[in-house]
Amino acid sequence: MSLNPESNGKEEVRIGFFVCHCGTNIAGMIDVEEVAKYVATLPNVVVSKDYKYMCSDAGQDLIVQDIKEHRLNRIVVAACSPLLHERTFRTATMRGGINPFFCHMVNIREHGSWVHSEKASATEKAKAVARGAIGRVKFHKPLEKRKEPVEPAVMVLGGGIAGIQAALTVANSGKRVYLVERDATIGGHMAYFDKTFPTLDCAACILTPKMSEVGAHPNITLWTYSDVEQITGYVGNYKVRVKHRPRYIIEKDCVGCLDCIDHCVFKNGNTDDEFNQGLSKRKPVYIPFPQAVPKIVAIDPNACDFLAKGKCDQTCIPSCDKNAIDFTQKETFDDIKVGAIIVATGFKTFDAKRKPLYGYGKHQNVYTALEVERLVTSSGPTEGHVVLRDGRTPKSVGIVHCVGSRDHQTNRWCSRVCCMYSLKLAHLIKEHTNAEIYNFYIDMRCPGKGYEEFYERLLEEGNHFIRGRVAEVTDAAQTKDEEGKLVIRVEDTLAGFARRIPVDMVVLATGLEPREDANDVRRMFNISCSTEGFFLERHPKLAPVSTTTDGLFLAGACQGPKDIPDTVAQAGAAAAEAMALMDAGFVEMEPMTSEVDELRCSGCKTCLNMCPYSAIGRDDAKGVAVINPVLCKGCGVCVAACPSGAITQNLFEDQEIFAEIKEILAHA
Amino acid sequence: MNAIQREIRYESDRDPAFADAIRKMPGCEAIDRCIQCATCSGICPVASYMDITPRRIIELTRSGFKDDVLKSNTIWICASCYACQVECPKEIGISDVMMALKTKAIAEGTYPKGMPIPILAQEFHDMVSQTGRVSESKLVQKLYLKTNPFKMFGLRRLGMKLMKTGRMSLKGESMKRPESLQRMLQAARIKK
Amino acid sequence: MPEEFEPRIIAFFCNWCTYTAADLAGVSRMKYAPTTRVVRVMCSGRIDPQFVLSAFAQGADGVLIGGCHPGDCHYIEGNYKMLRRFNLLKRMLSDMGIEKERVRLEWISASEGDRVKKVVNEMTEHIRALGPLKLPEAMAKWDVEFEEEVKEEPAHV
Amino acid sequence: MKYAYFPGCSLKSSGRAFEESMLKLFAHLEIELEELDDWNCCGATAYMSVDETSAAALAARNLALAEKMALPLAVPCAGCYGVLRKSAHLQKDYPAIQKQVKDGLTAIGLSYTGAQEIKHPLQILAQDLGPKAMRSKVKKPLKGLKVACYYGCKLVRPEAPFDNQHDPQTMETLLKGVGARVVDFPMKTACCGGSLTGTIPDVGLELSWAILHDAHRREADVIATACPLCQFNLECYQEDIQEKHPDLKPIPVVYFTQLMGIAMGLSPEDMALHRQVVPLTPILQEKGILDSGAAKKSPPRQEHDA
Repeated sequence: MSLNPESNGKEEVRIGFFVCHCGTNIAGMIDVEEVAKYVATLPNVVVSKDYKYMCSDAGQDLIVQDIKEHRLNRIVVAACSPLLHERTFRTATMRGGINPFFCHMVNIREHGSWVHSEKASATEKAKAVARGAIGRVKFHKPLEKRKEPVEPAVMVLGGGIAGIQAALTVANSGKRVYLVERDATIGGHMAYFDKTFPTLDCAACILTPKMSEVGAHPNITLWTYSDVEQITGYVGNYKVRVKHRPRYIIEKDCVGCLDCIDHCVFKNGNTDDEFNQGLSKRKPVYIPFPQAVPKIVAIDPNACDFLAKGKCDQTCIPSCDKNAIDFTQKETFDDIKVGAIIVATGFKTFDAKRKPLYGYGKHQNVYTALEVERLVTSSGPTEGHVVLRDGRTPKSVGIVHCVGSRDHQTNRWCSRVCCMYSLKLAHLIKEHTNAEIYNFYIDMRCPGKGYEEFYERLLEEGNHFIRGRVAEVTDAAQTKDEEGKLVIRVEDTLAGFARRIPVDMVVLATGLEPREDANDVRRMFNISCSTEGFFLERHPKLAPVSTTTDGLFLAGACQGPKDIPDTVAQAGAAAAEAMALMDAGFVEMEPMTSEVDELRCSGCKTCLNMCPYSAIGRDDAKGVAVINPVLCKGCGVCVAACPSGAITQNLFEDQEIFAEIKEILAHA
Repeated sequence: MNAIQREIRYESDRDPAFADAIRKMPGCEAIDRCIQCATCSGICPVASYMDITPRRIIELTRSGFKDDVLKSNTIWICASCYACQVECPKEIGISDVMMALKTKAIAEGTYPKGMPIPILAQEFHDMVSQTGRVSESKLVQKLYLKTNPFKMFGLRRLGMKLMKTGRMSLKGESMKRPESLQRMLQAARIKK
Repeated sequence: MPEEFEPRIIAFFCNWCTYTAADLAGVSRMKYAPTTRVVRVMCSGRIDPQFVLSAFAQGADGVLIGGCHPGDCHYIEGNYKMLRRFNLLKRMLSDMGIEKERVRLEWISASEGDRVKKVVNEMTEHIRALGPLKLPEAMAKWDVEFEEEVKEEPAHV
Repeated sequence: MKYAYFPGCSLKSSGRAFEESMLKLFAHLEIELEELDDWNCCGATAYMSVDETSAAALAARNLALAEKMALPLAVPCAGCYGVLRKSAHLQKDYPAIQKQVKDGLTAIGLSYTGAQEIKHPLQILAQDLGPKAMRSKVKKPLKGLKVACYYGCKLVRPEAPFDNQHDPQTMETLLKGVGARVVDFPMKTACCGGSLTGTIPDVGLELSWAILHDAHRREADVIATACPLCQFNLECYQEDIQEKHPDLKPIPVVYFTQLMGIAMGLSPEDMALHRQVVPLTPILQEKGILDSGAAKKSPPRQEHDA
């Protein structure tokens, strides 16, 4: 492996150099003609020219013709970031008839013209990095992108509306879908709602048909009460181990007749019903809500006396004529192979107790918005009657916006949906109780289709809208008509004075935030998160549903607060991206993997534990290390660790990088 | 009937130097982050007695409407209880801004006529700079002599109670060596 | 005023985090000193200490290494390997008389464009204060001295 | 357990009951307090509103004196507690102010490194000493006495160094430890009026009324405080408040140290109950905590001690 480029294979190195104006983006701050003229003087450079738009068809054709005309065997393009157009120029190089990896890009826009303010030094820097590339490209070798088959199956994590929509879209294209949901049923947060804004469609009417479609769909394997235990592999070939938590019910036998619930030893509920936000109780054997999919009961190990304390008459067992109850069930696992994964794990609402001055958890009549969703819905604990915990119907209700949001002490971001759902709740409460409704807001954010009209409708219904963030909800009454009420202290900024408004009921419009285990999920799937903790998309505009990990897509509020219309649209997009991957049938793997040169390898095993993907094994017969190209992800950590320099990483070989450094620093 | 007057402000009425001066005072750096949400006015125990609410004071200050701010009684009614600063969702040092405005008003003598608090502050400052201690009764006497002597008469009921319970001493309090305090204060003063 | 010394800094940026952050700084039109020349690697763990030595030997005045925050590495733990090598390298460089401030390791995530600007500007100032390293010239001088030494003593047989 | 002690001006005049009861209580609990030699007034908010840098130096002198004694500094008056902490913050966060304070202190041979610990008696009793040590000393548990614990602003704002900012419980824990019953009191950190009560009564008295009114609504027998200014504003103006709020019934306002002392069997005189404008003794007798004849004729009102 001599350093002399000429002897690298027989043919002499002939380089074509193209520097792009990019309109004025580059030419505005870098003298591109000067760079082209300078590079022409460098050894092995046969063609050196500048062009207005290298990434245009005309620009690419320039490369193709010059390769043919001047028998070029190396191409260097100085333009924008390789992360943007490396693929474009490699394709053009291939069309010219030479191996695409003989093309190398130099970033003189994002790292050059856009970030410098002085033409001379920017041009000097452009020349240096161009010179580096010229030095480097001599050592490039022909490489082939490895094609890997894509498993025609998708795993969707999370069974909320995002997961449901993505699963259905993919399943309808004939592909296999594994929908993994942590709770006992799919439906997510949307299942709690009575109506949805702005059209006041009943949430159940638009959600339950989709849920039953998922339940019945031949292509969807639905696993509820399940989590992802472990994931290995890479795009097109993910191996996922799914853990099924014991339901103590034999799923295939249970028909959802619910007799076991009636015969449970507990005559009425003995533990908080999470679905009803704790407003009512449920038994240890339960079904979250009547339209649950799958319509299978589950036994809560903490609430069931037999499971928790080991002694109970177990009156439930004989009541089930399908004898589907099985207390001996243990955790089971399933190992599946999928080509793509869609993460749709959703969000958590802000814990209102973190704003003590609003008195949630202290004053009985302070509710969170989710609790009120359960109060207004007819299938809720109060059959839709909005009543306080002491049975009274409220005559005045205060809805507090931005609870936990737009606040440096809790969540800095606006949660985007609270203004709209507060309007919806105001309408529903008014409809059920005809009470005086007050909404306290900082900015009324109603940007969607039909949103502003919905706000207008609420105004015309005679609800009070007070612009001012509520400072405190207190029961320290100061006048007769404040006794027995919750007093809201606020400055009505539009009217220009402070107000004390006594109400019977306070509703806190809590914002959206990442789930507690977002960090664990993030680390398991190797995706990064933004500063707030939501999962980070590859690019907010150019790739909003994909992540930096190929084959892994995002949908719904796990990527950031959003309402149902945006969530469904994003779920469709994620499904489309996954299907594109599977329809292509194969995926091209970047060739930057590493190889061991057996002659140099001393078998010292330093590299073995370097590899996080255990792609390096040891051939005991020859006493040398061996790298499995399928598992190698091309990070190059082992290359730098090898004491005898026996490992090389394609496209990032030591000699290429040494040459690049040497040329960058070489004087003109 | 309120007199009909035209109320419009021109950019020339703004004094950006005033706004910048306040921004440089300790704790007042973040006033530009304010979204006028009014949590400060809502939580303030005395906002309802102020002619300009704390929220509007922040807006007027950062825009540089110096006269409106320094003529208002807001900064004097503010009792520095820090409730607004603690609750502000944008973590703006609102109490520090009120304190900075007090300092500016006292320094420039631009406070509403008859407002006792700046006079109390000055008297307090002078007494402590001299003796190193505060003698409550002497301070109250000095304040009322400067503001309205007749009201002193109203204090006799309170004075009697304090005398009866031994909580009123007419003796002037002082440090043993106040001159050491004065030397320190002199050395700490900004070298002009 | 003597013509101001423009430091030349070789910046090894990892493809997934710091290189992307530098792109973001570009897209956001942030301005910073034109002193860095970026060499892209797939992971900061790929950076062989010899690259840093070679950069100094060829005339670089400073070397900046950018990687993902611990726990965020696209290849799970490449940055930890870099941290280990970096600590050893830093001690070795100072033993060889190269000031500590001339080589710097920064964790910069894909969304931290402003940190790229801050770090580059800061490092440029530090190195401008230290002045040029001029290792190639020094080496040339040492070669000459070595030649003379050898000439004076007859080779021991 | 030994502390340097910074009384502050109020504790030498209108707030004397706080100093007297605290000194006796701490002695009874074998906590040693050594008053700073020739301390100076902390400046309160008044001095700061005239000149912030000198105010920082003023307070820093006391911190420097305490640092010389190498003892944590006990600061009972909440007002002084807030000002001393603010001076420490200003010096830490603003180098310009730190430099000037340093110049000032060096001119009189003092120095302040920023390490000085500033502690309130509530913190000392609840955290340093701890409830167990006091449980054995309770002689007359305050059975049946319903107390509203009032903290005011400076102990919890701008930050709460030793307790929850919105719902502090230190005083409740201490008083429950000596047998009292505490009422839920959401206005425990509301502003008492501060310097407004003496200067703009129309505003100050309303704030005090709101607190007294809510204490009655919660059926409290007595309000316990930990700051001389709060005690003064809440207790001494009740008659003036009644002019605008005739329905306001008088309610004694005491220092928590007085209640704890009584519970540990210390005499009403030691606990300076004779300093009350609204007497507490009758309520204690009615609850059987003090036997009826106990409170002798109140001792002569010495003008003030040395």
